[in-house]
Amino acid sequence: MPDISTTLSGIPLPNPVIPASGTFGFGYEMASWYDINVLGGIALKGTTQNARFGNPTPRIAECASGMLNAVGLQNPGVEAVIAEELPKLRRVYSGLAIANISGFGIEEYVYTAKKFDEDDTAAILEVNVSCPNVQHGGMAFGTSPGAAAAVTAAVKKEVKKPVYIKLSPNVTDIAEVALACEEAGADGLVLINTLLGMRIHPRTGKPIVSIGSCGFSGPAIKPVALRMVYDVCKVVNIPVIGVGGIATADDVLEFVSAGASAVQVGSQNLVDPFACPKIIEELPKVMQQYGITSLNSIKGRAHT
Amino acid sequence: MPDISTTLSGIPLPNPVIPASGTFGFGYEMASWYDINVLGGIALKGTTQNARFGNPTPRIAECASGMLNAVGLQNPGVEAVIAEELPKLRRVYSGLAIANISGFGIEEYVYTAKKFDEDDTAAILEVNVSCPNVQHGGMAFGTSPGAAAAVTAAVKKEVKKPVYIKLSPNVTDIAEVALACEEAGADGLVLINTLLGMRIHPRTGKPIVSIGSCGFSGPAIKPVALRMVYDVCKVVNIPVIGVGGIATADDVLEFVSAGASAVQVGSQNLVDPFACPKIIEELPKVMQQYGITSLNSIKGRAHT
Amino acid sequence: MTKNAIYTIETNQPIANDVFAMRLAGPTGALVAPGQFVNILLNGFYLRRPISVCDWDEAGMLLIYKILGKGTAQMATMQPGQTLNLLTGLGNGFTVSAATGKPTVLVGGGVGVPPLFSLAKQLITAGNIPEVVLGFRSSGDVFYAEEFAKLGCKVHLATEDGTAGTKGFVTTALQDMAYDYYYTCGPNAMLQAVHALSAQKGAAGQLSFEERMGCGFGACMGCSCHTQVGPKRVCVDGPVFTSEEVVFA
Amino acid sequence: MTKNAIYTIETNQPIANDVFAMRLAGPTGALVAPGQFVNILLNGFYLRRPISVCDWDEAGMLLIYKILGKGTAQMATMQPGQTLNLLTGLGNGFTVSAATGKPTVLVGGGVGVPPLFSLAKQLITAGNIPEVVLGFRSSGDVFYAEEFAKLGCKVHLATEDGTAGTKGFVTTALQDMAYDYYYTCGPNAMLQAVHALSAQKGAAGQLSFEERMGCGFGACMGCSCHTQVGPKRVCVDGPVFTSEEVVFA
Repeated sequence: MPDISTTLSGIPLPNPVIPASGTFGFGYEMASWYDINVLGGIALKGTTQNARFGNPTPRIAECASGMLNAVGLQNPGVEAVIAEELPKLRRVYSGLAIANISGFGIEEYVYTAKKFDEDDTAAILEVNVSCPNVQHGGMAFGTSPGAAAAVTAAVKKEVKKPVYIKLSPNVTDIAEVALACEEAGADGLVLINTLLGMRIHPRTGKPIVSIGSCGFSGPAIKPVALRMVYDVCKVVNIPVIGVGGIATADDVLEFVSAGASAVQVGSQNLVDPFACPKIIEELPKVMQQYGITSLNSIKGRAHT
Repeated sequence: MPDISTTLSGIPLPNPVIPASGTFGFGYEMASWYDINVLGGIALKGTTQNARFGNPTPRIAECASGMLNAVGLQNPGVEAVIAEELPKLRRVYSGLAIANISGFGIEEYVYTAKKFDEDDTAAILEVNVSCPNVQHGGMAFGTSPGAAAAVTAAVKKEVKKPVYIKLSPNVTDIAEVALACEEAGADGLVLINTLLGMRIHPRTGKPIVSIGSCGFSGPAIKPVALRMVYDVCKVVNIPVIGVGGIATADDVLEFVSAGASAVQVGSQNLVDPFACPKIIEELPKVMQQYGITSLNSIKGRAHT
Repeated sequence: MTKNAIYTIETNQPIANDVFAMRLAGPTGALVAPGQFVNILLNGFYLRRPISVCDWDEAGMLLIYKILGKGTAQMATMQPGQTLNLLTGLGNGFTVSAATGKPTVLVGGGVGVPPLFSLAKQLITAGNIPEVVLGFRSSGDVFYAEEFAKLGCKVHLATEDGTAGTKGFVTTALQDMAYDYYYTCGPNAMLQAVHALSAQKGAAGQLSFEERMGCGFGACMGCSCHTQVGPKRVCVDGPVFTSEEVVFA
Repeated sequence: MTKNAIYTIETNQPIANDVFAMRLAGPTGALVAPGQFVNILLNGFYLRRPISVCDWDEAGMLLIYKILGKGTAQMATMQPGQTLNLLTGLGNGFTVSAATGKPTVLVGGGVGVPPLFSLAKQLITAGNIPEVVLGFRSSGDVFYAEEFAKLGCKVHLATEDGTAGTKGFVTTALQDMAYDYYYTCGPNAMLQAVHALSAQKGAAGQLSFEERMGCGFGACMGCSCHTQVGPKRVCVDGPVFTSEEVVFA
């Protein structure tokens, strides 16, 4: 069978399929659906220094081939995550965990990153400079190359684990932001976070989601994500995790061809809780059908 | 019945539905499907100073709820358009025609705009600073507030007809570009042009469309378009024509609620040649059902 | 334990204005309490549609749903023999035993009525025959009043325009009733009114909430709400919350 | 005159490896020449699928299509009684009269074969019985060789692996044949080879092209090609071009 293994910063993954942050909680609850150890990794729910309820409801709206969300980083705060959530995950899962670190200022990113660095559970720190659903901070760091680089450098200085920066697509030139993060010491990149989108109720004329503009995801945004992964992989030398509308094994092959070392599956988990294991099962079959012997052999082939 | 009329720079439109440039040719061929005088207006095929074949094929790919295109401004050049295409349109159509002016430099924009200004057919000049499918010029003008303003000012100086600038969504802050165009004298704005997207063939690993990244449109991008129209209408005082994934009367109401004075229907024309007349027929019915008496009464209501 | 399976439509009939009853054949082992819901995948729509389960047996389940948008409008056009992909056994459902030995009332408003039906059956099986208060906008919207009566429940009907039963809201009918425990499902404003009135009467109960959901099984935090014991997810921690823990904004 | 209408599937059967014949009932008044095509809307896919018309009569039309992706794979699962939304009467089609009085050959490769069938019938009606050269990859891919023979045409079959007919390409079979006029439809490389070989023989003809299309009716310029007389759109100016006007890249 074709080889679907991959690596991220020297960490071996049995396959490239990772549920994206915010679509899989802290992982352990999904163990009631299937053995989550089949996953390539798990990106944990976005965590901040302090507990957050997030935004008022309605937080969700539907669009053509996608959805809007405005959860707004609901989480119990990093101490509670480490004390209460991660032990539950470790009990049922031994694979790669990726902590997702969100915040509203550089000190907070550093604080939360250090906590995850000191805990044993997560092997990669994913720093989210691209959350569109909070008023201050979040995306502001991801839309400026300088600010993204500053967060990267500050976190890198204080932690030992590999640091991956999760980038915003709501920019004129994502490759410029990616390069700035690489130069600031990022070990890898994750892209794309959600686009900014909106829906308005045609009868009432008011935005459907409480905060108006918010995160837009799903298969609808895949062409944008793939274009950006392609553009970033053209210029950086660090590993890229591709994310944005991935729902099938073919989608995985598109992103790996664009240069991604692994992928994250987001919205599709919400529609089909078995999306990830299905893709993992399909991937080697589809590769065999296409005459592809290993993921590694096709990584970035769209550029040649 | 509810009042679906609107105005653009003092020009009355029987309804707000305008086929978008590049999805309706020069209009007259569609007269074999239905009486195109039912339309609110027609945005003509993008026209450049000189004839262009455009990009090699394949120029088209499909995505979830949308499509990619890389036509690349194929057109016979402004002199041929005015001499050969516009007379054919005038023979079958007496409504509002909007010339779409594309180019690779400020002089070219001005040259082409002056030609359309001198001809009687088009009443509005839509200056496209946002074509993603050509290598130089095009989108480069639309991703910089300064460059967009420079094109606007240069064209405005030389023409009498209202000048609308068609904006690119591939920017960090579209409101900033919109404001720059307004300050430079734009009479109106059209947004959004296509997003930049890509598809890769999962078996061969090569981009499906000849030039790789290219224009992404269709219902998939509607939430992005609506968000941007909302953001722009919040800050400008000139009329905005909303475009991006519009396929139903409900979609029209979403964009008008966000502040649009009229809308353009793009990709949907390619899937359903009757898309525009269907929407025009549906619109007053849907408004009546929702208790909306006139489009004018709900313009921008999402902001209140 | 939640499950994913394919169900075959046996019947799909209108029973009131824009309200349909759909009987589905397929596995129901995942349903363990009245008040749970299913999440339905529809062709051409990205997110599933959550619908509460009205009743079920070993062979299938009954869903009662209202046309509220394009998705449910499409559901209403589906024919017997067509299939649907469901996530089932979602949500906590009502705790039947909590009402044991207490005079009990069920209060339903509009599409909040269906989950109370299997609840009524289970309460009766447990020896507790509840009174039932049903609220609708108008007579054409009324459904299941007779079905509850056939179970042996005393049914109090209220319509906003007075075209059937008492004119007014469920609370109009509820005001003069005596009960120690209640179960209620309906629009948020109704839940809040029932909660307040019952608190005056010293009655405790369980309230089933509606919220726009992303997944329906706890993954996305799309449907979070505040409670006395911190944030909860309507889809997995609810949709049923006790009168002690609910917080109204 | 192009039309938009709903058609009902009468039959949808495999006739070769991944190749299906679908008979549709519905209006065919928009079809005026062999070699025209229809553009089919499929549930869950944004763009239509262009498929050439193999044959038609007053009651309906026959389409032969190959599974080339997810859209055509879905088409292959459709059942008699289901309906399809078609744009029909698209493209210019072949000009039958151009071959009058000339020894004529039809050259088809793979899914380029179907439109030649109604062309053969019309040529025969006009008193011109063409010879037919059909090329496929392998014996399992062959279809319609017998159907052309039944019309009275002499059929030359070529397969790349030699498992049926001559081993080689259509040009292998065509090389030794004498003809003054040709009609051809198939992959671009085949069209180019047939064009070159025929030019050597002094034969003119008509070539039908394939291209990825946006709309199929001339609005989007997605399928433009170069010709001796300037840029043309494959969907409305073609798909059939004369041997004099074609340009190969």
